[in-house]
Amino acid sequence: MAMLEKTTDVRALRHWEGDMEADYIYTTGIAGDKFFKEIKENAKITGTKCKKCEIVYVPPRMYCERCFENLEQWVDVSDKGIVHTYTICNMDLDGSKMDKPVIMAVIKLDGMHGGIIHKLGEVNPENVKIGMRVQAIFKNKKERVGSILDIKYFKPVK
Amino acid sequence: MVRKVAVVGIGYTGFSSSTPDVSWKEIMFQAATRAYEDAGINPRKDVDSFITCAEDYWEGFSIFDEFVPDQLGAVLRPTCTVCGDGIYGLANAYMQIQTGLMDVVAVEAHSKISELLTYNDVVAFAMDPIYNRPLGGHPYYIAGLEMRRYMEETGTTEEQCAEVVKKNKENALRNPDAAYGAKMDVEGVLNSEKVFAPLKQLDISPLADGCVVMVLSSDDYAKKFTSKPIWIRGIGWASDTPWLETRNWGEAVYAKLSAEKAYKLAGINEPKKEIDFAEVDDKFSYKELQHLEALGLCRKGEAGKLVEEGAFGVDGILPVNVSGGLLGVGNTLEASGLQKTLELVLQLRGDAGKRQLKDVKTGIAQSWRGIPTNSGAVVILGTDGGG
Amino acid sequence: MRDVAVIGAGMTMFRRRLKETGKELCYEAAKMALDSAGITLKDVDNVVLGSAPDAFDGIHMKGENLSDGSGGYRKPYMRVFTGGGTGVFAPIAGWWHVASGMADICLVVCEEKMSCIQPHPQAAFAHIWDPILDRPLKPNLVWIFAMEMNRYMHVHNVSKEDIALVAVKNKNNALDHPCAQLAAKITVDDVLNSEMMAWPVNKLDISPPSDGAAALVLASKDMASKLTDNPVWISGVGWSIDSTMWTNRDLYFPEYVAKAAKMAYKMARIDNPKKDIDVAEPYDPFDYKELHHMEGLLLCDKGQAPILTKEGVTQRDGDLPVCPSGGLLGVGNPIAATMGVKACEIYWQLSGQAGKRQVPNDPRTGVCQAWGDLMQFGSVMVMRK
Amino acid sequence: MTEKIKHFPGEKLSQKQIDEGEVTTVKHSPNVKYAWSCGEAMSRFLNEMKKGKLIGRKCNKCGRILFPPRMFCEECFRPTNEWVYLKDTGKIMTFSKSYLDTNAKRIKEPILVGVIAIEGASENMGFMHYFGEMDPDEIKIGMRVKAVWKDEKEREGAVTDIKYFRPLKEGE
Repeated sequence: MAMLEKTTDVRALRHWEGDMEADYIYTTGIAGDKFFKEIKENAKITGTKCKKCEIVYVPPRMYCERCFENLEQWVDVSDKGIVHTYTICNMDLDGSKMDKPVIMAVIKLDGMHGGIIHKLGEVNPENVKIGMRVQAIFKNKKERVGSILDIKYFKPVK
Repeated sequence: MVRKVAVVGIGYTGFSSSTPDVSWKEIMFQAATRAYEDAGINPRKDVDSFITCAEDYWEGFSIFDEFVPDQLGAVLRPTCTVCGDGIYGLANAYMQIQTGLMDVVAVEAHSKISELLTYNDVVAFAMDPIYNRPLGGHPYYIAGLEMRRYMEETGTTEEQCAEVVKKNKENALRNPDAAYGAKMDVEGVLNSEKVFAPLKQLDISPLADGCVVMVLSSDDYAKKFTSKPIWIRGIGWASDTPWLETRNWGEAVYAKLSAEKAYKLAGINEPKKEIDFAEVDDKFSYKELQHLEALGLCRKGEAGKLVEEGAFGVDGILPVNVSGGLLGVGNTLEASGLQKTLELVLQLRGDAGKRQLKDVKTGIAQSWRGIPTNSGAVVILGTDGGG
Repeated sequence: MRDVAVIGAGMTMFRRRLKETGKELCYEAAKMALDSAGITLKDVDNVVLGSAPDAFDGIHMKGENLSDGSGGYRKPYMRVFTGGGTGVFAPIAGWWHVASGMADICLVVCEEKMSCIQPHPQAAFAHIWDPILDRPLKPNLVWIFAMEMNRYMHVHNVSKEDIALVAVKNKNNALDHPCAQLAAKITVDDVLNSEMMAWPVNKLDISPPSDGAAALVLASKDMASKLTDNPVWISGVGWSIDSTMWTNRDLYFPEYVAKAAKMAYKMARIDNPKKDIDVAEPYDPFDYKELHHMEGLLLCDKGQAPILTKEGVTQRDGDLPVCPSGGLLGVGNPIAATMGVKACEIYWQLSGQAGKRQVPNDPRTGVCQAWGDLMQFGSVMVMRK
Repeated sequence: MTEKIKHFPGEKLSQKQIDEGEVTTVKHSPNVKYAWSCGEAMSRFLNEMKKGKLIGRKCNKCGRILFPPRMFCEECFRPTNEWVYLKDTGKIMTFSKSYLDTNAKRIKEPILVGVIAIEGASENMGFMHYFGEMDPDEIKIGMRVKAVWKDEKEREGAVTDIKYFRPLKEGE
């Protein structure tokens, strides 16, 4: 279509392989660096508060996305909260079936606005419910590096 | 002064699961040739500005903009790339024409996604690198999270979502350009692999290649080009927070906001009454329902029941995704909004063949930029210019 | 067509590495621009983002990720991308948002975080080339500049010394820019004796990769008259792209810049740019590029830019000050965010806010330009007091 | 600067601060792979390279012979008409002597690289390639050069089927 000549021999059609790969290092930023250091040192989840909008952001932000105030008030947030929504993942990144389902969830920690994204653990998929109370399980201090993965997962509160 | 803007030319390739016979340049050349032919114009003389909608990683180039002009007739002309879906491209064309600086603008969007071998990884690469991406996994879990919350807040059922799949895939059987038309039953969807429960394999629109080019012009020029200008009555676009942590999981706020803008521009106060048919984003089955509610085409929580009752079928009160939607045509990523707009133009011109709707005057197309975004756009087209 | 004014601007430091995330950089520049315009985010109707390859920041669809930092929360938010041309193209897109009547106030934010890609942004530049024709030859980005510079030198018989004067001037000008990354007092010999990268390009001919962000506030005439008594008007915009096939073009002259410039001058009703332009900020990622672009902007005849430079005409106190900001060579080159030393600088110069960098000729009309893709894209904006 | 601006934000970091973990960071190396369809024009181009030939494509409207070939003429915006075999000789349009490799690593012996306008195609119709069998000081714009091909068995249908271009000898 639109061209005056097209091959009818499929063997003549070529493709060319390549990639767009590179290595990346992301700084966690002004707010993120403080957040992760608090997790790493003290296993404590912190947020920043916009007094004007009455919102506590977790992870903390250096600015309020709604009103653009600079956020300087840091608050401690509970490591417990409720499941706002969840999904049971049976497919892995490469499209293959997972050996064991992974449960991803949005967890609304007490005192925060919205909810953070993390995995649920120590629970069977069929027992997970929206509204269920869960709690963060941290890695041991010497294993913590200052990352969202310093939290292993969230498990149901007994 | 508000100028009236019309779609005066459309060109497109079909949509298919792969296109090994043409390069990305050649597929664009094909669609562009048809669009200019349809408008009856020579792009080297008659088009004032060219807009492509693309994202680098879909294409495999650090700066895709480089590889655009030649095959569109845009060499040494005002040309740019918009990092957005095709409706964003239409919005820029609309604004350029409104300034009076441009009279005729061509908008292009395509998908050559069959050439990306690691689609899942690239979608994951769009996630926040600090808080979300390290958790790993297939990024479509976000749709699973959203579907469950949407069902929770609205009472929508998995069966109702499956009805969307059945409707759209069957609609696609009447669209010769669709890649994934099929006879379906609801049980088939429900029994498909529970990939991100409650989201199942068949709730997900499969990827497709294809290209759409549209020529837009101001009203004084529109009369020159074609006997059937289809008017842009309203257009809008919006982004909600990009943070998964603060988004509203039950509601498509970006669609609501963009529709509000578009309705205002179109002078539409009662969309339910004034819109005859809709092409809304259905990258996932539940998204069609969530989007219909956000567009004000039904009340929140009502869409599931309505689809079950057949209200959104070809013969229903509001035909939705008659083209087959992305579930039936295929997900063409940045081209998906133009694919939907294309269906509006075909229907409003009366050129939709077997799937032609009767007596349609006003249609709405809506796009969402996909996982993990919280952005989208809306365009309203009509046979009458309106305001 | 509605009149569009610039009423505020902001920028961050340009540095090889900044601690802020991309979003945070956007926020800092945007907040500064809003503060300088005396408005808040609530007053903004639309947001336009300019950012160059996703491959720098390492985020696919990075425009989406950056939207909250740019002030796009629950607003119409649009990203445009024309390679290195983005830094002047984003404000052009902002212009059409306001000129069309779609927005009364449009915030334009440009960002680049090039330090994310390791070990060097070169890894991203490796993928700007045609995958079939060019990439198998394992090219380095500097090659195309070297080839273009060589062609320019060859056709006009320009010496490396003449070109080095641009680097000397701009790095010196940058001493007065508080955000500058590579400001220095250097000599022509320093440039010529700096490390040979790809002949004819030496290290000091090149601007450094940087992190940074910049922002502008654009307003309709009605809004501008309410908000400021010192607006600067966008009186002409132009952009143009040449063929992808860069190996089919004679690289000695940037035709695409000339096309864009003619479009902008026509709109601004400028018949004689050589006379009518008081201050210019052409894109200077390499020193010869300033000369190349002065010619493309029709500020002098072909081949004449090196002569004007030698005569001191382009110095800050010369008849035609060029890159009084210090340019990319002196302040830094965070690709799209170079809006800070192009469009923002012309705004500051024309509104008399450029402080130590203020050109003394009481400028009334200025032009800024950026350039991008495979030596292919030109964006030009003319501004008036 | 403006009276309202007192402070320019931006917190400078060194590579050392990152490497030594003074600030927290996240690392990622994405898996991003493609197989681009070459399409009609580039498939033929590559298949001819494998045979040791350069091929162009002619537009009968403007009369130009385009190289590298394409199925459409970007000037006339119409399909091109016919295939035309070209010579494997050409003229250097511009060049560089690069002391940087593809990753910006420093190298001692410069890579000689440039644009060669191919003979048999229209003016300026060139592509990028390496130069060889010449002294770095010898290379000049306007110099005529000839392709040095890989052995037929080694050719795979790629631009690198030409090893480099060498100076055209007198009488050649």
